Amino acid sequence: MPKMTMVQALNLALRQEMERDESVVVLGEDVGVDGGVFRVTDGLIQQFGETRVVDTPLAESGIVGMSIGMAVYGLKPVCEIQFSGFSYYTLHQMENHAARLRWRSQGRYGVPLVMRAPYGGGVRALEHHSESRETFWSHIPGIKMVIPSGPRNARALLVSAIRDPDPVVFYEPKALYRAFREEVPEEEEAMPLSRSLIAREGRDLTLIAYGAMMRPTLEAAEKLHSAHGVEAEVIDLLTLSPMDDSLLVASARKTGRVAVVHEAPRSFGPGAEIIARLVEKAFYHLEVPVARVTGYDVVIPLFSRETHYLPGVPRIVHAARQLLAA
Amino acid sequence: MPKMTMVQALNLALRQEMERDESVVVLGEDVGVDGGVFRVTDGLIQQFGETRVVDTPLAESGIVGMSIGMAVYGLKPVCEIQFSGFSYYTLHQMENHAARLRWRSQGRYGVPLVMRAPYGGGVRALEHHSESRETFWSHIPGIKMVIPSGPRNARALLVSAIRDPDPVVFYEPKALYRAFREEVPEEEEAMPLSRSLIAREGRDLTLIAYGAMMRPTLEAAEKLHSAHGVEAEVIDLLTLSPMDDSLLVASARKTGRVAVVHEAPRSFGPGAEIIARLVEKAFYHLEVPVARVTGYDVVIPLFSRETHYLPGVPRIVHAARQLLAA
Amino acid sequence: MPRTRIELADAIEYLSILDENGTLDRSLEPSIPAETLLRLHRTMLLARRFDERLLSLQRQGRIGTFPPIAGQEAAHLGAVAMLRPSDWIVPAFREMAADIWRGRPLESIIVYNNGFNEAGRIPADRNDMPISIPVGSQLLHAVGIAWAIKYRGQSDVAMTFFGDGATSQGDFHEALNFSGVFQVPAIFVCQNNQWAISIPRAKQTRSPTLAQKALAYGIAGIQVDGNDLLAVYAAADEAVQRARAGQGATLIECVTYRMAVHTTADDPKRYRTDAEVEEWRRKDPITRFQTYLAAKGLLAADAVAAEEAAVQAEIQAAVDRAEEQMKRLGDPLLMFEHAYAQMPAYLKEQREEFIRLRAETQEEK
Amino acid sequence: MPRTRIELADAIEYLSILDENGTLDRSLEPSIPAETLLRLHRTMLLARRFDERLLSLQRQGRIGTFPPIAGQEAAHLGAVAMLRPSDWIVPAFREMAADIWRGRPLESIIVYNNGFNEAGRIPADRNDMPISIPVGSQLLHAVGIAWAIKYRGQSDVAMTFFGDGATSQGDFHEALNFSGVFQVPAIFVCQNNQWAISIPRAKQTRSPTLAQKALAYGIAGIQVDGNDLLAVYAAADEAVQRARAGQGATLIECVTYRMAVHTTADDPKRYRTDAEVEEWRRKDPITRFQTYLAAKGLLAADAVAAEEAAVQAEIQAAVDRAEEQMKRLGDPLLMFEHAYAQMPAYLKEQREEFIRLRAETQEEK
Ligand SMILES: Cc1ncc(C[n+]2csc(CCOP(=O)(O)OP(=O)(O)O)c2C)c(N)n1
Ligand SMILES: Cc1ncc(C[n+]2csc(CCOP(=O)(O)OP(=O)(O)O)c2C)c(N)n1
Ligand SMILES: [Mg+2]
Ligand SMILES: [Mg+2]
Repeated sequence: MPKMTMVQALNLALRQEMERDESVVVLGEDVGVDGGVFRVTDGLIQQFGETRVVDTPLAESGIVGMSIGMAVYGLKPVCEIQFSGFSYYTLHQMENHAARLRWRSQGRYGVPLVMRAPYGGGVRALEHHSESRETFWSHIPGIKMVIPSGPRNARALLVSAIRDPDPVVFYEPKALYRAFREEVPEEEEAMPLSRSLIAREGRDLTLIAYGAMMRPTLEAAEKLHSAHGVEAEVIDLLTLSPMDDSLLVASARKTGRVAVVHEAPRSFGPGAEIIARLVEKAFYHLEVPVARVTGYDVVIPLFSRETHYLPGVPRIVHAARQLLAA
Repeated sequence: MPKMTMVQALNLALRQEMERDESVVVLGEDVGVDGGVFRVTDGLIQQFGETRVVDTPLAESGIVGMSIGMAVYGLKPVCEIQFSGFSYYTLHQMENHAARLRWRSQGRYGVPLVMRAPYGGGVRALEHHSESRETFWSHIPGIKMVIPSGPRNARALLVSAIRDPDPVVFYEPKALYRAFREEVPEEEEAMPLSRSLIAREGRDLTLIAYGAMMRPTLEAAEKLHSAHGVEAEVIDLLTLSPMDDSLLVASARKTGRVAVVHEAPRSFGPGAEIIARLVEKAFYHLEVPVARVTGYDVVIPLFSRETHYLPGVPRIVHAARQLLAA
Repeated sequence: MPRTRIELADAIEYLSILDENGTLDRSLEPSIPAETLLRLHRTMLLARRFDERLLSLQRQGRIGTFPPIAGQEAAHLGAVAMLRPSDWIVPAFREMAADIWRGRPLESIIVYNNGFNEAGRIPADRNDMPISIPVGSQLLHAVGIAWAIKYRGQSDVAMTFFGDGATSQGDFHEALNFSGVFQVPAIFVCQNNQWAISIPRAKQTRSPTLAQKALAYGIAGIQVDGNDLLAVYAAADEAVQRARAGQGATLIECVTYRMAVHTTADDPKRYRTDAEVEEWRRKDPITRFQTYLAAKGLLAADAVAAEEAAVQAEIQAAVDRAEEQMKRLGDPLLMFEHAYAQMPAYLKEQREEFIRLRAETQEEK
Repeated sequence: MPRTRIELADAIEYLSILDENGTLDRSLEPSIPAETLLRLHRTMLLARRFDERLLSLQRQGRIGTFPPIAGQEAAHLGAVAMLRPSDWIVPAFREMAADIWRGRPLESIIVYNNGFNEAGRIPADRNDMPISIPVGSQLLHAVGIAWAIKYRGQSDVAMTFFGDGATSQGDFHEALNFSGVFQVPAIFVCQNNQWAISIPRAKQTRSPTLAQKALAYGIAGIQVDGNDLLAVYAAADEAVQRARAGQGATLIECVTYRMAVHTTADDPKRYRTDAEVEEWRRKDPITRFQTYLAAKGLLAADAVAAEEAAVQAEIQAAVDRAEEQMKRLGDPLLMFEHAYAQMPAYLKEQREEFIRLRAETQEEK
């Protein structure tokens, strides 16, 4: 199997889905001739032409609103919002239309669009280029919110997102775009949405994370093992909404000690929902309060300070040890 | 003291603040000549003229974006979004600018705007006129999210919101606009933001709610008392963010049994954050899992079914009794 | 060329064919078969009377809030009259005559206005979108549909409707701009009814016409007398032909008037005078069209009364059918349907919780 | 009037004063004091050389990503040159020469580009907004500021900048429309540099000019040669006078060119030819202005070299000062500041948590 970066793996998913199904079209700012500012759509316009790989004017609500129309007609638009920090312009179209047209038309019109956007910090970028606001989309009934954590699952999840009959927000951890390579099969591979994964088994405590935070979380788990002899179970959420809480609950019941890790601001963030689910379904198994290792309730600082904002291995290890000490 | 509806009380707050401070200006769709579709701004244009009560073109992002400029200059714009279901158009301006200009300019420019919007169900309205999406705003660092629950606190909180140096989203429970009257003092009255209130004292369990849900929650508490001899403590959140969790925590520590009531969809809703706070700060006092009595994770149905969607007295009483039985 | 005037490629025109006195400009009269003319008349009349009936049902508390269309029948019906069934309509919420023309049963409109989601169902044989309440947002859907039509090599068009107020919305701009850049078969029909709730046209934008906004996008623009069904028809027909020929989008401003309330929650006395309404009443699109039909010998003096009676009977039958239908509606479990193509596990749990709670709270009572 | 052409109230003009060969149209030459002309030259030169220096600092990894301005100096500097200190500037992110003109120290630009929030501070004596990255959104702030200026009865103006790409954004539309309706003293300066990253001007919108978009809003619009400082100055001066006189807003399209990368993360070879860049290089705003100054006898042949040397010295001193300053920056606790006017309780707790964790994780190591 070839080793690929996440950018290459996403590109593979797009290319193969476009080959398989001519109703798949790609659109967004700079996705065509430029191949996307991160090169995720590189080469697609050469292969599929500008009728299927569409450079749009600079208008995010327009991109999503137009994608809704395309999807209603029967196409499968995969639109790119250049950075998730500009995706808020699309909230109206997503919440008031994409999420509801199936419901409003009582089943007649689905909206099988995918809205891709790079999210998160860690790449020394400008303001608005490092945010993590997946909560906005996760809270909307009718939307699916997916965040991969590595090249292989990014590819397999994007394939499923494209095939999904409902609107999917697909946030790509830009810090992982080129951070490492993984073997990714050339042949078709899809992974079901709304399923979480056990990324590492363990019995002493549970660490729940997703996206770019999977790496420090797994590293922290290794460190907990090597330095402290602790076996952390690590769960990769993959889909935030509709959330599959079965693994989270099972793991919490097993370990009784849980920390949630995300770079989004803490208050009203994904960690809160995870805690609520655990309280609802595993309360009597929890030995200690679930910990939140998260971004702070401030705007992520400009890049000279962003590592202080982002949860890193030391904070995760520390939280885990406190859970065990309690 | 005169008895007023919430609409009258809000109108009083606006009128008095405009009298007190000529930097307060009101703007939005139909707020002038029409006095607002719910008449909250009724009579203001007659008293203050159209330079201070501004009918705008139909453009929500425009209304908020312009308000940001006004606020930066030193005015105190109070803008109205006609229904909260159309406020998503403003998310970009709110998150990327209103919430950040103080930070971006390192203290030079605050954005003391208030974005008022009626929210919530219960008035047999059209689609998009019954939503409860306060989570969006509550998750944004730099924004304050306030929801009153009665005429008197609506007035006193709006006064504080207008005087506040930071951007405030002020969601008005439209189901309560004319539902009942309360004594509201003619003389100035303000209530601090970021403070919750004990609306009813009790020792057996804690019910946490806000906005339109305060009424069924208090009614449920009465019923629990009269029919079952149970003393429920009821907390009115008033400000969702930045959240004052001290009362919640104290009450949970006292009763050990807590239910959160909101009409927003359950997943990633305000209840999740409240549960997370209680787990962080009152975990060892919780006897049973915190219950969520909320809207379901669907679009609120058109009005013939909305009462089935909205939490009502029976569901709250039932949840409370289950908490006590557990 | 130091300081020179830039010549604009496109001209904006105003079109009127049948004026408010019923005078016809024969050189511009579109050729519409007699049968179609009569069906158009019948539909306008039906829509007008049904609108009135809905208003009285609302006042009696038998339906919820709704937006009347009176005065605007020609402005939207004239635009869809030449469309094929396979063409797409992307409405706002004030196009009832077009909706009826396209096949919407009257009872479905009543049931919808009574807050039952069932009546939002779009049947498989209609390529129309459900009504769209967020002002301005639906224009982009039309652009996407038109893009897809072109992509699939079809000759259909996507026609979308909106009001004067909608032209202020950012999505309006993005939609028209995209339509120009992508040269899609989209037709933007603005029902400029002079008011956006209480905001008069002049306060909505400072451009003297709405049609000239087309100049910002390099697409065709035309202003028409929106109470003149023939002018609306002619302008739309031209736009449809342009679109089918791959020559891009058109913005049509129909100058018309909302004769009734904005919605039943509105009180127009707060913002406009009776005199203004009276003035526009004289430009009524229906009476004007009747004059035309009469002059053409298509509508005898007593035919109007017969039509009125037939229309009223049709409405009464629909009201009866609606009330019959609604007896069988209301199962709350419907609210869990159509959120996703397949109900996710967590929603299934909530649905079960709902069923359980309903039973248990019943018991408690 | 059956089918008539609508006469547009406003005309859109094109303005050029000093053409690319340095030929001057004396009849249009604005009267700018010699001293100001020289300061403008100095600022353009400084901005150009500083831009080059930033690029090399970035390539050395000494600062982060930034958007170079080379080629666009006249297009934005010319527009602010006649403003008073009390006027407001609402920039996008490619107006560095204007920023310097208004008093921004060079070292602050370096420090900002090195990811330190401190350098975003706006001093109390400047009425300018910080740079705004979300394309198109800042125009509305200018409208709000202009509204407030008018409300307060001041004669100041609010001038905002944006690119050709920004004209597609819904907020552009809403801002221009509001400015027309409210007749505020706002000036919208579009630096049409032909590209929005890889999207050429022709794919951004189908309207032949951007200036004509003013017709959609009933405001004045003009297209100018954006590499001609005199033309930009004259057009802006006219707009400023119009605004101060209470006659409303103006859209100015400055036709210019981005000669360098979009940002340092961009590779223009993917989407444009060297030949195109070369062609525009011949229209360089600085050399053209130098020809003009020389012809006026204001800039002797050897004066340019002296200016170049002075500018480089100034830049070096700023780089040194920046590196000195940065040694004292970086305290992570700053991230908790300026979220609100007063730090809320919960944020204080998080700040304490941060301090505690920092200490404890240090220990653990
Ligand atoms: C985005 C949005 N903002 C506000 C509203 C509330 N609202 C409903 S209709 C309307 C006025 C619409 O005016 P216009 O576009 O002229 O259409 P008309 O009602 O005259 O047909 C307003 C403000 C809405 N539905 N959507
Ligand atoms: C709302 C938004 N969408 C996307 C981006 C990413 N982006 C930054 S600059 C740019 C192109 C801007 O083009 P233009 O307005 O012509 O300005 P220029 O860069 O040419 O100065 C894009 C797409 C952004 N910053 N903001
Ligand atoms: Mg209207
Ligand atoms: Mg540009």
